[in-house]
Amino acid sequence: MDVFIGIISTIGAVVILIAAIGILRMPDFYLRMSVTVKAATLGVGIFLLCAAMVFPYTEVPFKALAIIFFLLLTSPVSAHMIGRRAFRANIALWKYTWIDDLEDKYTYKREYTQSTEKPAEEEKE
Amino acid sequence: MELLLVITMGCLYAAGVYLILKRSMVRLLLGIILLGNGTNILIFLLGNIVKGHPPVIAGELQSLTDVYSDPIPQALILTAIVISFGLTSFAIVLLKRVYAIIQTDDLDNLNTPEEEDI
Amino acid sequence: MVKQFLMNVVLSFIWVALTGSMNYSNFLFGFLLGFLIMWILNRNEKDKRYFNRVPKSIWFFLYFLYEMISANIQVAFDVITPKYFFNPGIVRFPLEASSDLEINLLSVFIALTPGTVVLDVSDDKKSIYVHVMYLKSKEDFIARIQYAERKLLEILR
Amino acid sequence: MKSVILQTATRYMHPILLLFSVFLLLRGHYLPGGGFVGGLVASIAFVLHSIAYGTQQTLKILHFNPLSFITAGLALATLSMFLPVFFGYPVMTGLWLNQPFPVVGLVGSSLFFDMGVYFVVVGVVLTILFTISLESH
Amino acid sequence: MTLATYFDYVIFPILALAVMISFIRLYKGPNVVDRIIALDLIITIGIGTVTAYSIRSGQGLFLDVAMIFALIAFLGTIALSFYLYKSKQS
Amino acid sequence: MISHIIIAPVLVHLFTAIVLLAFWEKILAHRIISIVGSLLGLIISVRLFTRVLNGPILTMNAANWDAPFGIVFVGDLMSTTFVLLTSIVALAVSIYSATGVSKGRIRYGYFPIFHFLILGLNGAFLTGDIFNLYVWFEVIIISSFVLLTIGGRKPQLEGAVKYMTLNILASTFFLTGIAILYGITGTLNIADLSQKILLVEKRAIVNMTAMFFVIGFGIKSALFPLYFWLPSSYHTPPSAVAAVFGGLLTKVGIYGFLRVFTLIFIPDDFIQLLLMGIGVMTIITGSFGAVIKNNLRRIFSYLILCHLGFVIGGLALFTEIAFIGLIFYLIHDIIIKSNLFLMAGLIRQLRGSMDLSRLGGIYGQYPKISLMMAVVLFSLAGIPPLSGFWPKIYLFDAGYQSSNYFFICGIIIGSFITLYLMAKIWSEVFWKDPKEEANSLDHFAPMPLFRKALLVFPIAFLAGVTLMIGLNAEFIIQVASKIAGEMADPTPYIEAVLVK
Amino acid sequence: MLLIAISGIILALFLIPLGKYIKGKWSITLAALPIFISIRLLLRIPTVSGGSIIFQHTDWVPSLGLNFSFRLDGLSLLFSLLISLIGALIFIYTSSYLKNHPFLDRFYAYLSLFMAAMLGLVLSDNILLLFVFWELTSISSFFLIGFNNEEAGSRKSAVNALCLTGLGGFFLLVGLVIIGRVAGTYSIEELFASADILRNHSTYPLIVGLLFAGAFTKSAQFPFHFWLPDAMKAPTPVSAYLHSATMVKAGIFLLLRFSPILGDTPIWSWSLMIVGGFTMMYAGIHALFKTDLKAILAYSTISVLGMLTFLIGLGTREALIAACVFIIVHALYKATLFLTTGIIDHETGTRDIRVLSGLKAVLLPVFIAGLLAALSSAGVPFFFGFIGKDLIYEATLNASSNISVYLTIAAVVTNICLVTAGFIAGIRPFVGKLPPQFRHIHLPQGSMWVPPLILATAGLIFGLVPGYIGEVVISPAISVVGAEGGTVNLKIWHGFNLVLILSLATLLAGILLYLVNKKFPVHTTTTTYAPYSFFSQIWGIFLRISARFTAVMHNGFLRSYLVKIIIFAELLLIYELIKAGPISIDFNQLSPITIYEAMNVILLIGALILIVITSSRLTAVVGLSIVGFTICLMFVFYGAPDLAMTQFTIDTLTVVLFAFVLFNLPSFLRFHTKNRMVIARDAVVSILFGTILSLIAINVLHIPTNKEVSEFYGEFAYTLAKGKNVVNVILVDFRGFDTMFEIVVLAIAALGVYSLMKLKLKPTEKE
Ligand code: NA
Ligand code: NA
Repeated sequence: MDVFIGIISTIGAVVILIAAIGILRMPDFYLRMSVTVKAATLGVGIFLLCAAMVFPYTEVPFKALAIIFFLLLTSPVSAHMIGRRAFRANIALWKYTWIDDLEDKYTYKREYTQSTEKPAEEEKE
Repeated sequence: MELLLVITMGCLYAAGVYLILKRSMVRLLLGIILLGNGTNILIFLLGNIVKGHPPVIAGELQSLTDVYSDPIPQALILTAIVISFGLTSFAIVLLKRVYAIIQTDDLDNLNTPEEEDI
Repeated sequence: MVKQFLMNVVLSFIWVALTGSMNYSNFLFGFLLGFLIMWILNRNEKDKRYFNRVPKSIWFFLYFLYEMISANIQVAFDVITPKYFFNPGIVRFPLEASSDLEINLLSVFIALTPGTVVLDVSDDKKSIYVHVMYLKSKEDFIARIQYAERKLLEILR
Repeated sequence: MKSVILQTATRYMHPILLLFSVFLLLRGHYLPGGGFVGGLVASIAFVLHSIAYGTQQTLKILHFNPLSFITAGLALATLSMFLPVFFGYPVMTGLWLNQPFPVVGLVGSSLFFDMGVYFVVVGVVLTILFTISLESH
Repeated sequence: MTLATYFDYVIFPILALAVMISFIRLYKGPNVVDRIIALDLIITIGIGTVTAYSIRSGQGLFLDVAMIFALIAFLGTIALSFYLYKSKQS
Repeated sequence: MISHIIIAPVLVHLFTAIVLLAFWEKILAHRIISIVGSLLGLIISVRLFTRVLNGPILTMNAANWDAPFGIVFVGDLMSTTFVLLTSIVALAVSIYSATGVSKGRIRYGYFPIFHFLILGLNGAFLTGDIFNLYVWFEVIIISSFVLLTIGGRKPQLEGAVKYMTLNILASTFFLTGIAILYGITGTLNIADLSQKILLVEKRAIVNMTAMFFVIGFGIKSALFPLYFWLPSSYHTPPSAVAAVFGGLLTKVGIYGFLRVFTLIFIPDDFIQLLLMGIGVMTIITGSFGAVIKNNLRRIFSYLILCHLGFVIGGLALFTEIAFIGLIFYLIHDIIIKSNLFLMAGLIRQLRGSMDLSRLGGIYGQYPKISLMMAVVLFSLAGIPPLSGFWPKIYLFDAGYQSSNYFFICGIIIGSFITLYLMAKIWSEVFWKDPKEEANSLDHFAPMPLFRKALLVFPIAFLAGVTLMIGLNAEFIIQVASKIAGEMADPTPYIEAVLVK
Repeated sequence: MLLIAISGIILALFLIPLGKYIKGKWSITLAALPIFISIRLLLRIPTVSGGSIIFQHTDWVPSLGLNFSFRLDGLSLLFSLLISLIGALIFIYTSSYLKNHPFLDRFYAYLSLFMAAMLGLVLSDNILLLFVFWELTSISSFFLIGFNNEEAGSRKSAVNALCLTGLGGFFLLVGLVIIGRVAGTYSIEELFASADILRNHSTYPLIVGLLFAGAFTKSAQFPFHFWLPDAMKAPTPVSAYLHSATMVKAGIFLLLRFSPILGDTPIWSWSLMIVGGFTMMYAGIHALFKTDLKAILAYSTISVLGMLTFLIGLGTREALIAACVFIIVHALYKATLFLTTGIIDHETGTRDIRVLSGLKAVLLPVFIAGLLAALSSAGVPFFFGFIGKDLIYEATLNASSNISVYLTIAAVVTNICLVTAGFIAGIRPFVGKLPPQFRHIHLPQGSMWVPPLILATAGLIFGLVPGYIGEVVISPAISVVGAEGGTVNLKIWHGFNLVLILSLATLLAGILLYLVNKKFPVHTTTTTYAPYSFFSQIWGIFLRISARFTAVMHNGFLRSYLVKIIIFAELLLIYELIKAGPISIDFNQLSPITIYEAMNVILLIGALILIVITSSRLTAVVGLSIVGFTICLMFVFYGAPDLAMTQFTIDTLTVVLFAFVLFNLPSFLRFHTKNRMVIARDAVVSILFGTILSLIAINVLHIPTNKEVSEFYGEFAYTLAKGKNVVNVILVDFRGFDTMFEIVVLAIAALGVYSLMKLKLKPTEKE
């Protein structure tokens, strides 16, 4: 059983690590967001399943499921909110982004960035 | 001895002090919050610190047995956290009002000359 | 439908009371048992939506899991290899879903699949804007999402 | 900040958070939780609602002015603090009913005290945040 | 090798590495929104860490904390995007 | 002796505040409830005071847990005296506020917060638990923040930012000190601390902890070089608020000093030297500041500093005679400083200003009010046989006995500056001819008699108390001596608290 | 005697509400009080001159040893008679002098308060009680001097007088307290017995110095004399009373009182003789250069006070007798001269001796009074002044041989000046040609000119029957000032000797000086006396230092305050740390550092750095969230789930708060890039602070914690308090009070936010 949990949890940890690498490596904000939020949720979900298995016959599996449920409910919402905000705030897209259906909705011109490392302007306050 | 907690506490105090010495009101506020956190960690640190054993009486037991974290600092910190929250929220709003009147984040601008006293 | 669901819950509680052990697995077992009993009892009735919906939900969930894991693997591959394979884009997806809840659940689904994020909902709630990471063609993407949307709506409606 | 997705999410998150807050409140004496966290979570539920729908809407579903929550909570906490005096004990002494209630367990004055805390916290957070959001526009 | 040591020597280092990498993104930005999602990610990893710690220390109690994190962490993100919305507006 | 009445001065104000909250925005109700509540508080405080004066130290174990496990409230003579003084000031300010505070402020919660402040003060004086003391301090500072900012005028807010920051810093130091205390003793009960701290072998750590209390309480009681918040803020709030602040807020810091340095940290030579240096420098700072200011409240603010120096210097001497002197001084000072700020408020009602250059002619126009104020001014200056005179004898005596002529010179400088300022204020505000527009700015004359009475009565009441302190000095000295005895020998306190 | 002392105070209090009924002509009835007191005192003469001392004691503040203890001995009788008798005349005089003054009642209140204070002062048998009355004289004279309060000069003089005498008073009080401590008593009667203890005590010089500080300021000795001429701004009756019999004599009384206790030592004698001698000559010469009648009188008063001090310092029996006699002499003629000056001023509207002349024609009785006073002052034979002067010369001549010449010369010079000054004040306005503008003047009411005439006549009568005065008044007085030796025998005629020659020479020189005096250059302003400008310069410097100090310390910049406080705290803590000795970290005691904790700490430090260096407010908030979250994790690791939950919820709410509030704030200040010195200072200060706290924590962690309380909670949380979450049980039960009032804190904060955001005061709502 321990071995099984060890394997599963390693998968979870790796998924989380990939999410982290993703957020660092992806060239623009939207890609980072796409990569990370879900991957991390998945990884944490795997951990939680492990926990449910480690503590059977207690309230822990209940809690683990509840946490997964809450994460599934909330993380898309926050991702959507921040994505929308970024988009409306004209946060730059990667230069290879090819279809931009939103452009007709918002009149302002989108900016494209050459790479992520380009020193973008600080938050305008 | 928990050296990491000591370092944490020291860093929080240092950063808090550094920020309250700045001219910006928002920095001041952040500094106050960090100082509060530093103090909490100090309280926590100086109790009987134990890893991984919350002071909750398990299952059918009648009292805490074995090792467990010192519940007193926890209770004190809880109180302190909540009080800090009250103070912080008031401070944030005060900041907003001050800004509305003096139109700047600059703490050096808080000097109405004596002649203009009410 | 609500009535049936409540009945199912009541049955599971009765089961728990009978067995005298209140834990989740026992409750779950009671629930399944109740479902089975009710399905058997109602198999001649016209309105079988409740009994269709439960397996459909499970099916949708599995579909979702598959989507999520496969997309994750794709992304993971991309993340850990030096080259970028993706070609991102923003797509306007015409909605079939109309109520707020439907839109919401759909966007949750979209959002939870890696590589896609709902950026905005149009003001008339007729379409959503999705940022897609692997956009081979707009039409393919829309078709894929519409498949999911249909599955979802089957459960909800 | 009208967002259909946020609003819909709020529709189910709001009751979940409230339920969770009551859960935290009631179990506080036995497991991590208690009036504070409970109250904070409850207020977060309303804050979420106000972000999604606007503060005016939230005030409508709240029925009462947040300030009155403070008053009520303080009164409840004070009374449960003061109640033992009528029985000849010092203030704050825990008074317990002999029979445990289902779900809640043993009911004592400290539970009411915790409820007072809960209400005060809700009132305080909402007063602060709603006053700010109403006055800044 | 027990599960605890496995966690100590494998799982936690991976998680630590993940947090560090996320923090680099948070540190670099470049936009505030990047920082916000990095924060979100760090908190999510934190939930994972708590869960892992819960498994490692055999205390299911800590999942209560993870539950709170999971329930309300999104509010911070929403509030920050609310901030951006408001500051854009004014 | 166990008694429930100890907590009554806190509960009365708590109940009052809650009832006031229930009558939100009902201005008349607020005025009446507040006065009734304060009156009740005074009655209870008097009872408590007389019981403790004529009997043993009273204690109450909150939640029925024996010390040191629960929070214990202790009514020794020092604390009950402070509670009594607080209640006296509270009643006066409550009455004054009924007309002296604008309707807008009352509508937005002035009175409940005022009662919260008073209950905080009473709680701070009565508690026997160091962390609980921190909580009371927080009740006090948060309500003082609110009272300071209520109305939100520019100088108010400017003062409030400084006031708030420095007071929060003080709390941080205080809490840090508590953390260390807990770390070295594992207890929070002051009496228990008093015993367990003796078991700490490394005395240097105990002294180090004491430094946090010096800084924390030092900021709160506005001592040199930690006083900056006081002159930045006390001239800004409504006079009623300034009166409570002026009389009581710094004193609660002083109270902390007295408690902590007589029960927990018995000062060594360095701490005595430090406190003496702080005391004398505070006197000098206050004198320097007061002498160059031209606004009544700014002068009074600096004078608060100046006179706190007397008290801290007295503590530094650490003899029983010095204790008598400083306790008498505190008793005198609390009443009089409150009254000074109320007077400043009344003067503003009379002349529309608090600036010496714009004031004048009050003696000619309002001789009886002026004479009443003269009593207060000259009591402050220490003219015998008024109240400020008596403690100085003890302080001089104590200074002489410890051969601390430095301190004696400090008191003389402070007293001289005070005398000069009182003479100057009398000359400028009461004697000098008023400016032409004085009559147009007189809000007092057109008031109905009842409102006038509500403004003047509290001042007269406090002036009467001052006069009683001066003329009935024997009684005050007896009280002060008993308190000094408590301070010099904490055994009865410890026994009363830790009795099983 | 208690009644005598406080009846004036009672009268004053009584005048506050009822004064308005006694204004006008009825005011003369108030003189009944001093007359009544005088009679009471006169009736005691036989007893006192019989050698007995009358004591009266009423407890007041027994714990302190400050009681209403009074003694009526020779000295107090002498003074109290002067006070009450002259007081009676002043009361009568005032009723006409200020007849139509709107605040006449107040004036009488002050006057009777003042009289009471003086009577109490001289009658006290308790040095603290004496001090009480001493200060009362200061305060009542403050009101009297500032009576014409619409004049800026008058107010200023009052303030100066009060400050100077008040300052002296504080020193005196210290002196008295030390005396009380050294001798173990505040009772004068008992102090007589402790004289030797005091004189031999190590603090004797200090005591004497402090006593002198009080006496010299009160009795206007150089260089503290300037308040006295300034005090001439007061109405003339005040000047007459203050300068002849009361206020200024208080210092003299004090010296006389303490002569037997502290006197007869070189310090005592020499300081008094030097200060007194210098003052008497300095003021005497100055008097001649004044043109204002009152200024002349003021300086001659100072001179006389110097003379008295000088005599007390001399301390021989002769000198003390001379002093006592001269007190009476001076009181009589100086009061007269002030009163006549008052009449002149009242009638002519001027006091300038260059204008006044020939008033004899219109104010004959006044002239007679003035003349008699001048003659007495000049020491013309058969006047009491003659006896006084004789005694002075006798005293100086009988002093120890090596100094007697100098003393005598000083006395002669002073006396010559006094003669001249007396003549200028008493005679010059009345002789010569009456200027036309004074023709219409007529004699005022009797109540104005009778009192000076009585006083002046008394000067003559006493001169004629000196033996009786010597027996009943001077002898008992002398016997208590430490110069026993039987009855004093005052004689009109001492025989033809050196003393007589000196007296006559003095008289002649004085007359000569009077005749040439008109040609002296005059100071038209009265503010250029050197000591005063010296003091005012010192005061100016003091004010500048005050302003500078206050501006530097309290400069209005919050961060400067914070830096000062933090540095002060650091200094104290470093001192204690150094005292605590070296810190050893016992590496065996270190708990193992796990990877998750290390990760957490690194994350926290990174977030802190981000907060510190970022120039974006929102980034700082994000950083703050990270900090909060790492702390949550720390709480989880160390078994504090409640804390972690609360911390996290509160952090989230704080972020929400920031979001609600910060969005429309102005740009974040970026001053940190500008001044590297400031950054360096702040960094040093803050890192030092963090380090100090860490070191302290390490120190404290070496001390084993007592677990009694925490184990009690663990053991009884469930069995007694019925809860299993011990933290929560502490919060709601064991330490429920903390929680109760922490929610009060929250409630207050919410109310504060509410009022802060909603309340917008109208500009008219000041309070
Ligand atoms: Na790749
Ligand atoms: Na320890």
